Amino acid sequence: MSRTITPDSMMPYFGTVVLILAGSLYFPQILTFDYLSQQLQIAAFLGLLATGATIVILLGHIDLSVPWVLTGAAILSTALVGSGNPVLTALAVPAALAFGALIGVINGIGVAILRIPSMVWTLAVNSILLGLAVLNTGGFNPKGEASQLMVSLASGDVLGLPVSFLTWMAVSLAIVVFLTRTPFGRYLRSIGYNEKATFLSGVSTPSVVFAAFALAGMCSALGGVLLAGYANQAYQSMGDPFLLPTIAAVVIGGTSILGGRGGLFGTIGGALFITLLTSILSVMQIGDAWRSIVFGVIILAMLLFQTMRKGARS
Amino acid sequence: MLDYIRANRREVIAAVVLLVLLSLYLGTHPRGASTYVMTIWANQCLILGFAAIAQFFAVVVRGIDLSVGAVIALTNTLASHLLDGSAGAIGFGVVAVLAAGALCGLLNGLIIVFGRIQPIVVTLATASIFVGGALMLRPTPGGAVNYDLADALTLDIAGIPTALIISGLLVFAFWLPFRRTGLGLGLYALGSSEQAAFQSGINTRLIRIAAFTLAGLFGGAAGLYYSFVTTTGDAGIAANFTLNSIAAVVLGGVLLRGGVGSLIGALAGAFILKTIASLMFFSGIPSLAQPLFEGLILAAAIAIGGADVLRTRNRLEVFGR
Amino acid sequence: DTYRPECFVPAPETSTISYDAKEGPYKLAFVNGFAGNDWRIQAIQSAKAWADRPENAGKIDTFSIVSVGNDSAAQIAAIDNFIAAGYDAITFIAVNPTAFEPVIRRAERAGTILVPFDNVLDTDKVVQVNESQKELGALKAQTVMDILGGKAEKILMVNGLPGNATDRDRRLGMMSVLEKVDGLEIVEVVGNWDTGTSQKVAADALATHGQFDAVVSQHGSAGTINALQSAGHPIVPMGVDGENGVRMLMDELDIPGVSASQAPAMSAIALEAAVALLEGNELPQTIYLPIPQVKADELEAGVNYFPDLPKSFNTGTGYAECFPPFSPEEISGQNPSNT
Amino acid sequence: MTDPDKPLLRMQDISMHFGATKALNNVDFACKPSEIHAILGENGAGKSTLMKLISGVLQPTEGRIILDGRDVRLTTPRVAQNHGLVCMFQELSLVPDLTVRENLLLGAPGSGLGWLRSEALVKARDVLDRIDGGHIKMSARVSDLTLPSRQQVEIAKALMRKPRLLILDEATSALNASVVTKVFDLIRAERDQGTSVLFISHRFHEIEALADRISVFRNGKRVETFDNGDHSYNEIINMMVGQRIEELFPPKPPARADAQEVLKVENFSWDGRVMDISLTVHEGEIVGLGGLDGQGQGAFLMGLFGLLRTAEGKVTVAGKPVSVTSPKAAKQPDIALAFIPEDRKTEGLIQEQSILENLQLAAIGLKDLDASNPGLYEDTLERLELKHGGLELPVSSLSGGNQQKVVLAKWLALKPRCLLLADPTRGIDVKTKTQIYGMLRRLADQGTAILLLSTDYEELIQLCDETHIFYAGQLVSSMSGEDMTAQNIIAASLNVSEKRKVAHA
Ligand SMILES: Nc1ncnc2c1ncn2[C@@H]1O[C@H](COP(=O)(O)OP(=O)(O)OP(=O)(O)O)[C@@H](O)[C@H]1O
Ligand SMILES: Nc1ncnc2c1ncn2[C@@H]1O[C@H](COP(=O)(O)OP(=O)(O)OP(=O)(O)O)[C@@H](O)[C@H]1O
Ligand SMILES: [Mg+2]
Ligand SMILES: [Mg+2]
Repeated sequence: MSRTITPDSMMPYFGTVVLILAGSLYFPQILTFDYLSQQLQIAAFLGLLATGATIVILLGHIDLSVPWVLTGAAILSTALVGSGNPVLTALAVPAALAFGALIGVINGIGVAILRIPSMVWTLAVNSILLGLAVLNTGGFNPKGEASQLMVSLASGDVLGLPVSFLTWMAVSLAIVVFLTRTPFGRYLRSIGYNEKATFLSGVSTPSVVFAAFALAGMCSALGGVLLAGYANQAYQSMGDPFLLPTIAAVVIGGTSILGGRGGLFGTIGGALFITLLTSILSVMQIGDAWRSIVFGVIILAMLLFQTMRKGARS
Repeated sequence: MLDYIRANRREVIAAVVLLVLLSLYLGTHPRGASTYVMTIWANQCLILGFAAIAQFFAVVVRGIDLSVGAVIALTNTLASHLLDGSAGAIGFGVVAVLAAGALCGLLNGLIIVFGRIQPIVVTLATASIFVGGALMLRPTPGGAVNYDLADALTLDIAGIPTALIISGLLVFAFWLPFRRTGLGLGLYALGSSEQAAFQSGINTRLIRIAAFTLAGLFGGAAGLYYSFVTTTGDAGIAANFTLNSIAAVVLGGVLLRGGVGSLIGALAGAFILKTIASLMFFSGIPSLAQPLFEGLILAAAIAIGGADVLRTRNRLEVFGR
Repeated sequence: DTYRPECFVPAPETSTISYDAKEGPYKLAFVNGFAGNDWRIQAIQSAKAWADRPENAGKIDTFSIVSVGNDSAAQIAAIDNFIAAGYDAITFIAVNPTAFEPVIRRAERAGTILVPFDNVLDTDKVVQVNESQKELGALKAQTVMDILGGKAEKILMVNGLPGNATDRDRRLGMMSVLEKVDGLEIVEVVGNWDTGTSQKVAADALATHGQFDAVVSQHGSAGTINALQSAGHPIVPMGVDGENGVRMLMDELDIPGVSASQAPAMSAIALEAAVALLEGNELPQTIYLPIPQVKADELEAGVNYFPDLPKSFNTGTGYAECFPPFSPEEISGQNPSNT
Repeated sequence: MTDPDKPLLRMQDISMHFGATKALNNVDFACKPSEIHAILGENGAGKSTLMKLISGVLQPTEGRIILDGRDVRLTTPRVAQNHGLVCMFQELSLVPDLTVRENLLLGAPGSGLGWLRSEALVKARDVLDRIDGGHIKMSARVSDLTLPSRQQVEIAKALMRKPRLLILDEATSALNASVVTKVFDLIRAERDQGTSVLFISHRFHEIEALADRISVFRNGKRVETFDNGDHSYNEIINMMVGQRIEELFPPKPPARADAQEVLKVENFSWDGRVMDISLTVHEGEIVGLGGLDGQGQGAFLMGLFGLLRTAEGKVTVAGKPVSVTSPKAAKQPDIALAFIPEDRKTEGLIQEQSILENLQLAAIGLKDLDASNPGLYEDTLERLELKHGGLELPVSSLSGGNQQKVVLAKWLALKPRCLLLADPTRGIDVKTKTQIYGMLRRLADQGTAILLLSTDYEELIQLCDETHIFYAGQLVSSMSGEDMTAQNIIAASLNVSEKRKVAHA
């Protein structure tokens, strides 16, 4: 665990603090508990997705099927709840998670067995899921809504802290424990660095890849469940705006896009930072063009700062 | 001949897949293989073709360019301001648009090389900047492009679609000679083994910057050609092109690990991808099932390239390097 | 006078267009852009429902629908393909309003009638079907200002997708009303026509700007209402879109205001217009469909909103002035003759 | 210019530090014109580092490099090559995805980013032909070539650049004796035309045969430079390791009559590349696998470790028939195989991870084994005297020999019943070799079956109790005891052995 708290992974936390302080010069309300806890609530959606993405990126891969796994999970869970049947309602969240895991395994098969680059295989899986969602909505139009559980997961709070944030933290903690206390975590990073050597050390690398993608799929699905609970409905392409911010959150958190190096601690900071940055740019009512430019420049600046810090040291 | 096929197996598979899909498309098309139909097809294929070439130059040096779409959007919106008026102004406009693309790529390259950041991450950030620039140039779609020039480049010459002629020129007048230059060789060397390239006395920084500049240049070409086909500027086109360009190069047999593949493959991959989409027009597949079928065909086409793996006898071979 | 002006309402100062009549049955096509959102899916379903109705089915030889994604070059190619295949009329939702000049010329030469709708073109050469986006925006803004008695200090405006002409026009429509209000502070956020995003940005605006006197919003308004609710914001007048879920919330929470929408059933009107043109009728060049709107106090379950359907369902199932609106079953394609 | 006493290249007070590691420490070194200058030293002595400084891959932390009496700054390999300093690297500088022709042209003199000039290829072709590389096609992809062929191409590539100073850093490690002879002839010819040569090898007889002068390095310092022949073999070894090495190879115990069979392989075949191999390893035995590179012996080892699909045959470990389908299955306690792959850098270790993490990788996840218990590795590491700056440092901070020790320790922690070693001592210095040999012998005594693939016939003769020679996928000859002579092994490797002729007659 201590190894995951590196200077790189601290960067987004500093960035977040700077953002809050700088933003509060324009809007003192930014320093209020309400605003900040709201950011924690919203960051949880991105954070859960980024948690899954971190696992896959540590493995040296990337998962571009996040948007429609999220959407699919949201549609599935709300459809089950919408059926009105209490059993199906109770099954909504587990079913969504199972769906995420299933898609994860399909991703894993393409990547680990067929050896297709994850970047294109997950992209293809994403478009198949889109196709299924379109076909499905055309077919029977399930009446959908979020269950009480989903709503409270997304919008409830405990002692003033948003439940979504607590859920995110709980999931992160569970995964951190899983990554540090079980062979899986070691295998994951080892594969990220060097899959061949890991395989030759007697590790069943395909199962690790399956498990990693399945975990990531479950994280995306949980994100979808929460988002459906937040908006109290599911809708098509609800996941599309999340794809690139998810990757940005992971790399800003100091996880190497090449695999192996990094961890969830940084990702949490990355998700907080990206959420806050988006929010502040939004409330400052900067024009669309500038919003986009400032977003890019700040991310670039963070990354350059990370490498410059390393450069200065060596 | 057999040796050639074996050495260029990936490109050959891509070409065969393309031919099959194209004949399916022409077979289902009520109008059949006419100049008009071929022109329509070739035009949109070539736009993605340029985008795929842009992606190819990034991928061949073991990078990924997530800003391809953004560069296309930026240059397309720029073109919608510059490609109308006198012949001189238009000529300047064409050069300026291509230069703008190259400049974007150069910026990517400089940050990647001197900032020592992974290309995928750099271009993720610069994409956002370029889209911002495009939105500034065209807050909403609009502008105009000289119709005569647009027609000249998007219709046909003596019954042959201009887009196919351009594709041919790209291959024979640009790529094949380019492949015989130090730069062309250096790109592959860098992508295949940076250490070996460096120890062989190659200026790896320069080559990497050049690769991304070329990526930007071809992104600019895609934006330019997009302007000719649509005669307008639109800042909202970025997202599709980026991911499609990656899918296209993979379909065309370019390995994302760098060092393998060719511009011809990238072009073929782009043509395949667009032909898959075109197949839907007269396929008779129910409209709401079309996206699913598109996704399935894409997955199948990608998996064909991966099927090789199942034949390997040595489990270590699948790991590559 | 143009054909059926109660339905094909001419836009102010528009010209008229007619073509030589053609013998039916006709080959028709609908070229959609992106398929993966609820509105577009419903537009496809509405078009199919229209084609399945017996009074229309007899006039149709072939009816094809394709979705090409957010790429105007692909859309141009699709239209060109249908022109090349000898289709009589093509309706489409333009990915980009200015990209179709050359296609229009080619269609003209081939004798194919183009009828863009929803996202229309910046041209006067073809008949296009839409609601006036400026009017739609203005209607929402005007309604809330009327409820407030013309006075307000702070209003929240949730915009749609940046860089889109429809978004631009709706915003301009809203601004045309709001700018005239003295001392009004307008807080604009970008909701991307997406419920979740709208909810996020509205929540941020509420946390940083405090209370608003009214809210005007584009597609995705359910998110905006959710945000208001969870911030404990008092009920204020709202001008919102027409998704099922929004109307449910409006009725449930007694939110004053108006729900006015771009109806996906517009796809059917475009086909109706295309057939009218093929039959030789004269139509206005720009048709502004009557905006389907429901004032808050007129909301009624089962009539203008449907608690049994998904919240993302778009309530705009038709334009009563043109033909009986589709029933939800018709739209969801539950009838067997379904291609 | 060719004043024989005026050095071509002088390095003055050169230091090279990698973080805390002092790879070179105030080294003075000179190379005269027209001489073959051998560099000797243990693994990690700093030889490669020195070469990298000369060839512009690295820049020294301190010190001057003087060429023809003038200070030069060798900022990139390009600059060095322009000065005529050409290096054949230990990690080959060939690009795997390009063809031989393209590799030769890559960065060749006169071709920048513009049009490639292929005149110099004539020279390369000539060099290839002269060192038995006639079979290497210009259009072949380098990744399809065997390691020896690649080394041949690398030699051609270096000579094609008309070097004034040619550096060969373990350039011939994979070549067989007859090719090496031809390479040496070529190098001598170059020397006679005025080229200086720096030559690094761990094979002492090569140095003896080729060098004019010898410099010995130890711990980042040059210990001494002398003419070839001035010192005996033993003296030189002592200079290298700083202590006396009495015996390189441990004594062979006498064969035990009652020795149990530990590993038995019957009729092992795979894909037409390994055919019908049967062999047995008894308790206390080390069995060698020899032959020219790529005759199927490597594939055979991989097959035993479950790396080959569609492999056929029967394998028995400690009396129980086993079926090994993957490395994971192979390492389970009921089978307990261990495989030390040939390429330790990319297959045996994960360079970016720490030494400790690498040690644990095979053991974690195994039942009844606590991978985090340092005691599992301590014994092996102590016996092999791993030199390291801390187990938490990345394994890449170790020199090759020490990396090999980590690979061994990682697998020995699992107490394997059967150890498969693919050329474990390639490029490893004398002292480390001694330690590894001793270790292997001890393991054999304790009942571990050891299969040792080696390209070094000394090793087969001195260490192994029995040796099987592979040729074209077949086991063409098995020898033990007195039969194991250099002549017999070489003859069998080339498949001209007397025995075989008899068998066919
Ligand atoms: N890039 C590097 N980073 C860190 N340490 C290094 C680096 N290169 C070399 N070293 C260290 O410098 C020392 C000298 O290494 P060098 O490669 O010169 O040894 P060598 O004499 O060539 O050994 P060998 O006989 O195994 O080839 C070693 O301890 C090695 O670990
Ligand atoms: N650029 C580098 N970055 C990091 N480590 C390096 C680098 N170059 C060399 N090293 C490390 O320095 C050590 C010594 O290098 P060298 O290549 O000489 O090893 P070696 O002992 O010769 O290996 P072998 O015995 O396999 O030939 C190795 O551990 C190597 O990984
Ligand atoms: Mg060395
Ligand atoms: Mg060595």
